[in-house]
Amino acid sequence: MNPLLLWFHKLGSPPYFYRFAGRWLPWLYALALISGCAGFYGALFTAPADYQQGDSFRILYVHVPCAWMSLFAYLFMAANGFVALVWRIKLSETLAMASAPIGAAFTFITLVTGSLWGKPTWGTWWTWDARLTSELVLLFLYFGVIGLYHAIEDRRQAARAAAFLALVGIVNLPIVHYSVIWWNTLHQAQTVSLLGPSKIAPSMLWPLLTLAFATHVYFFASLLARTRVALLELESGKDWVRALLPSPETGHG
Amino acid sequence: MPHSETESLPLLQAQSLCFARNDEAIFGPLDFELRPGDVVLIEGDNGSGKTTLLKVLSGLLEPSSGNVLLHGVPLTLAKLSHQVALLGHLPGLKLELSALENLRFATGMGGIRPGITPRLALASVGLEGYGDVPLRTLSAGQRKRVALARLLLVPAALWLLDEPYANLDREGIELVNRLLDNHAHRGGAALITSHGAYAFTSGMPRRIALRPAA
Amino acid sequence: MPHSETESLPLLQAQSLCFARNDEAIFGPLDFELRPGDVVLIEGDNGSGKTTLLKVLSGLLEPSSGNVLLHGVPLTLAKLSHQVALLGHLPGLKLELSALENLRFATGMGGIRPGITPRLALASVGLEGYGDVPLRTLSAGQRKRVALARLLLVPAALWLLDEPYANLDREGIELVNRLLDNHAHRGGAALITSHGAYAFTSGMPRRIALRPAA
Amino acid sequence: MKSGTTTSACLALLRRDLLLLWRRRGDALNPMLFAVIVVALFPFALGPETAVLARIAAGTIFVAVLLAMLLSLDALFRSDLEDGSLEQLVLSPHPLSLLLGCKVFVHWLTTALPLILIAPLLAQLLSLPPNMLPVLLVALALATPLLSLIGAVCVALTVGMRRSGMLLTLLVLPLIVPALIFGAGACNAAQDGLAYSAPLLWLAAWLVLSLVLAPLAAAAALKISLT
Amino acid sequence: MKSGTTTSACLALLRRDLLLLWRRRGDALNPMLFAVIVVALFPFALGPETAVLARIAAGTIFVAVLLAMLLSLDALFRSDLEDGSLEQLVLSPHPLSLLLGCKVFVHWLTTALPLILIAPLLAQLLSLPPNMLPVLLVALALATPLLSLIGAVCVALTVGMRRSGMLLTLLVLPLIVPALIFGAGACNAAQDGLAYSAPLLWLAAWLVLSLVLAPLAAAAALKISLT
Amino acid sequence: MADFFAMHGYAAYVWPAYAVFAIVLIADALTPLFARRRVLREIDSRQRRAASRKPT
Ligand code: HEM
Ligand SMILES: Nc1ncnc2c1ncn2[C@@H]1O[C@H](COP(=O)(O)OP(=O)(O)OP(=O)(O)O)[C@@H](O)[C@H]1O
Ligand SMILES: Nc1ncnc2c1ncn2[C@@H]1O[C@H](COP(=O)(O)OP(=O)(O)OP(=O)(O)O)[C@@H](O)[C@H]1O
Ligand SMILES: [Mg+2]
Ligand SMILES: [Mg+2]
Repeated sequence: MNPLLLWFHKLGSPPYFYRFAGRWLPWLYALALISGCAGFYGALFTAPADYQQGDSFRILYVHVPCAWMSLFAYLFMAANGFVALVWRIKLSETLAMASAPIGAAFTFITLVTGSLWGKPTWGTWWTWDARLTSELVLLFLYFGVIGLYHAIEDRRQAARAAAFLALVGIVNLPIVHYSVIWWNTLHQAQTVSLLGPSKIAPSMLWPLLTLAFATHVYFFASLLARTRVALLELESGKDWVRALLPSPETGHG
Repeated sequence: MPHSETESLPLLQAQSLCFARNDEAIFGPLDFELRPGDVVLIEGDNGSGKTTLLKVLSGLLEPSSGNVLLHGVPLTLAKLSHQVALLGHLPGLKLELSALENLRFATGMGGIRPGITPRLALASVGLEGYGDVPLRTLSAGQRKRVALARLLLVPAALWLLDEPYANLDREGIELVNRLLDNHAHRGGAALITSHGAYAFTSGMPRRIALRPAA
Repeated sequence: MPHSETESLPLLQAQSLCFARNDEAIFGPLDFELRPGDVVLIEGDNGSGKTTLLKVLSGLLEPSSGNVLLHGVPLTLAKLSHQVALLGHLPGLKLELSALENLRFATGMGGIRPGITPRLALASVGLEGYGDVPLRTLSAGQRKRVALARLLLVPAALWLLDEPYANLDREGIELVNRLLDNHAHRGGAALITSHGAYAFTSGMPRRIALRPAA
Repeated sequence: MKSGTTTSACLALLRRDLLLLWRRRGDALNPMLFAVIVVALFPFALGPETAVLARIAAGTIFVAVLLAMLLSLDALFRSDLEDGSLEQLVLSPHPLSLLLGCKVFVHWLTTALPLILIAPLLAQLLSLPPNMLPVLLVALALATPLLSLIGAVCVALTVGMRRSGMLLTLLVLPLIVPALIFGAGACNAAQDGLAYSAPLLWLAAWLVLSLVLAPLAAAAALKISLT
Repeated sequence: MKSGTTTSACLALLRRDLLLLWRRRGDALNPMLFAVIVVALFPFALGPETAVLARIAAGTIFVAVLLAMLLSLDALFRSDLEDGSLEQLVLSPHPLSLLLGCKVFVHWLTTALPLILIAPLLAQLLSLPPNMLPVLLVALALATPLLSLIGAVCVALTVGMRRSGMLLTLLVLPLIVPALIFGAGACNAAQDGLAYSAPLLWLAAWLVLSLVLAPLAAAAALKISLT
Repeated sequence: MADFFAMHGYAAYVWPAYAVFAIVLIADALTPLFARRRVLREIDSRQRRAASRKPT
């Protein structure tokens, strides 16, 4: 077997992953914190105010990274869900279910910051525009996955059912992303592009990219932390978990 | 009936079968096999995992380790075997329909053995004259008998019966024993559970004892 | 305990009690009485009306003719007696709550006998250590034991138990018999049903046979 | 052998029902979600014009809240019936009407209160004029206990039946239409700048009456339908 | 011993489900009643102005029909689960997706069809302009099977739980919003005198897709949630 | 500095947006910590239950 495959195979074993995640967690949190601070410095102090929107445009630096993350987290969840359903890998189930609440958090931030931005620019907190609506639907989908996961008693069965739902709901992602193209809406069309030229000044762009990086790193940090806990719970009967605990004080044998 | 070829292979094999719920072991590694003509009693106290074992053997629950082989073929979730009749705590009968309507539905779904009709089957479990009233108005024991009539009608080589004696009176218990004998003579096999509190009329030839795995 | 005054009157009297559903007689005219210390077994085949009789005696169903007297007072729909504990097919326990929470609720509703606590009652039905897990995760027999613990806790002079032995293993059956003995010695009375298929450990002193009225 | 006092019985019942709710807290959110969803469907169905939405906002929120409560009513006694607890309640030595009153109170606390709390959000979704929000909230606070109380009587009547969900709706609705007319009427009056206190006072008077009579009626109905 | 053919199994299932429905024909009327009641509440909640009602008529009817179907969805497999029939269905020797397809068909036939049949009455209650009725009916005829199919997948996922009523609503709604937007959108376009065939064609295309995929997905989901 | 906090009149929109971002993510970061403590406590009590049951 090639070494990379072998490593993936090893990573799939809960105790190995638990230790692996434990080693990486502090570094990921630190990296997210540092790049986040740098990004916010740029967002609040170096980026010039927009000539049309004034300082309200600074909401962009929380809105857009979170919006991207809301989609990315769903994609990640669905991909892991697919692996979990097809190959029945316990770790993938756990990863998929751990990404759901984080994704929901980012979706929630997107909706709130979008509303906060909409009031000064469009004059309303909320309209039933296609992008806003599909993002709300995304939040409901996350809630559905989380709710289904918690409503079923057997943890593995619950994970599989919720993963299935996540896969069905993936049709919503293209709608969120392309809604600004397919329907003419109030919402901003695509302005930032990683491949082509962006329609935004570099001094405004770098804090955005830095923050996008920071939120991605944060996502993985939070994911690993949640996965660790979930693995503990799932494998609570196994020896490697017992070995982690201070030996039980009923120690007569 | 073509059970001459199956004589060589065991109908059902359990190979170091374990089941755990959320990582708590319910029953330990079990190894046994059933050949045509075998009737085996699974005994165990309350909570020892009898119901769970039958669900695993029918394919409704997945074992946490070990295998179930039917005619030598591993039982998987995707391909359940259809030679198995499971009679659980829940009989799978519609209370709004009459006994005959329920049985006709069962034969429509699962086919019918030659030489028997729903009405005959009902008579042979002692429910003559109760065929046309809604099941809702029958008592617990009478409903159980309707479920037994279904076993008579629908062809299946392996019977998995969860506490078939519960709710039945003495005569009903004898009826179950008679049905099991006939099934064994026809070349079928059966696995039944009980906690051994009943006054059986005939001793069971083989027993498997379930004990808490912890 | 003030059962000296009740000694003279029978706890429960049935006077030519009949029950019919839609004019179809379920059980015929019954006459019997229970005095403190009596334990009576109601026997009958499947569908003979045992469950129905207990519901009538507790006041949940109205007899079509005849009377039920409790301490000499006729039982009416408007004024149910509260000296009666009924344990039916449905135990009245919440599956989401733990055994202890269920028992604490029962004592909050019905009061508690002196000198016993929910935890003690649970231990004496053999469920030590199961007090804090949700009832949903207990097996059929274990749930039945929780219902028995409730009988121990809540004061009631008359116990009406519908198939108390069902779902229990041998040890559980002995437990029920022990509970009944104690209750009788304390001056209580009990009426229990069964179709007689169990291997009892001790014979019941008195029996009432129900036969189909038709 | 002494049996517990009625107070302790009521407290035990309240505690158990709240505990059960906490155990199933996922389910407890459901009426809220349902109301949000119903309200959110309207912009899809009607198109996003603010003027249209604002015109129907108060009425739609009222209907959504009533429907959400109505659907949760069905569960008021159902689980107690299914596991035999209801039989035990009826056989217990305490006034049944008081015990049922406790159950109704828990129902209101756990379905109506959250609905009232999120009503401002619902109002935002349908662009209700902000100055009308207080009227809407008062109207809801008066109408929802009414629904719980009247609903309990109807549930008690239908409790013996399997699958009575929609029959229940049918029974409750005629009784609750007046509450809707007065409640939503007050909101509409406020929107048109008219006086709105009269319908609210009517609602209040009716609520007081129900508080006294409904538990008694529910107890009687329950005894009828169980035996 | 020969086991029955798949065709005969499907026929047996259809016959049994229809027979059951006939035995419980009171219940079968319930979705219809619910839709009528929701629609009838609106004039009370909004006041009786015809112009307002006509503007919201198509959308409200659409929402009411979807809600009525949604609430009846919960019962699709529930009774089969409770009495153990569902286990027997899964263990039967026939393709599960086909059997589930039959159940979905019965569901549509017995809840959606009556709803479509009384839609003209509902339209009358809300004074929908008569020339819009055909568009509404076609839109309903396309959207309701979609809901039955997609709903079946979600019900199959939630079937293992007790009391999943509103969680189900939460799962189904995001998936059904597009059907609502297109269906009600066609009606609104017709009301404004615009072209309305495009959204209807979208609905039709989506329906065809679901007809093929949904039974398979439902079978897979059911196996996940039963085992 | 006050100028900076005023955001040219957009303070009421900008700062809440940043605050929501911070609060939600901090809450998200804390949940695994609490969950971990709860799970460890549960495992401990389960083991104790098993240990107390075995001798009987
Ligand atoms: C509640 C209201 C809002 C929601 C739910 C929302 C949602 C979203 C989503 C989901 C994205 C990511 C789309 C993708 O990458 O495919 C996005 C991006 C964006 N949003 Fe919003 N938004 C809202 C309000 C606003 C407002 C008011 C503005 C500014 C006037 C705005 C400006 C932007 C910009 C500039 C982008 C980046 C576009 C790009 O380069 O791809 N959003 N929004
Ligand atoms: N849904 C469930 N979730 C968690 N644990 C369960 C569940 N169902 C059963 N158990 C546990 O699994 C064990 C085996 O249960 P099972 O129902 O198989 O026992 P049984 O042998 O059939 O008992 P009985 O004789 O009482 O019917 C029991 O200890 C029970 O506590
Ligand atoms: N809801 C009902 N409607 C009509 N008839 C009923 C109903 N419930 C029971 N019966 C009939 O009443 C008779 C007595 O029923 P009951 O349940 O009391 O019997 P049982 O002695 O408890 O039987 P088992 O031993 O099977 O539990 C039965 O013949 C049954 O057919
Ligand atoms: Mg069992
Ligand atoms: Mg009985």
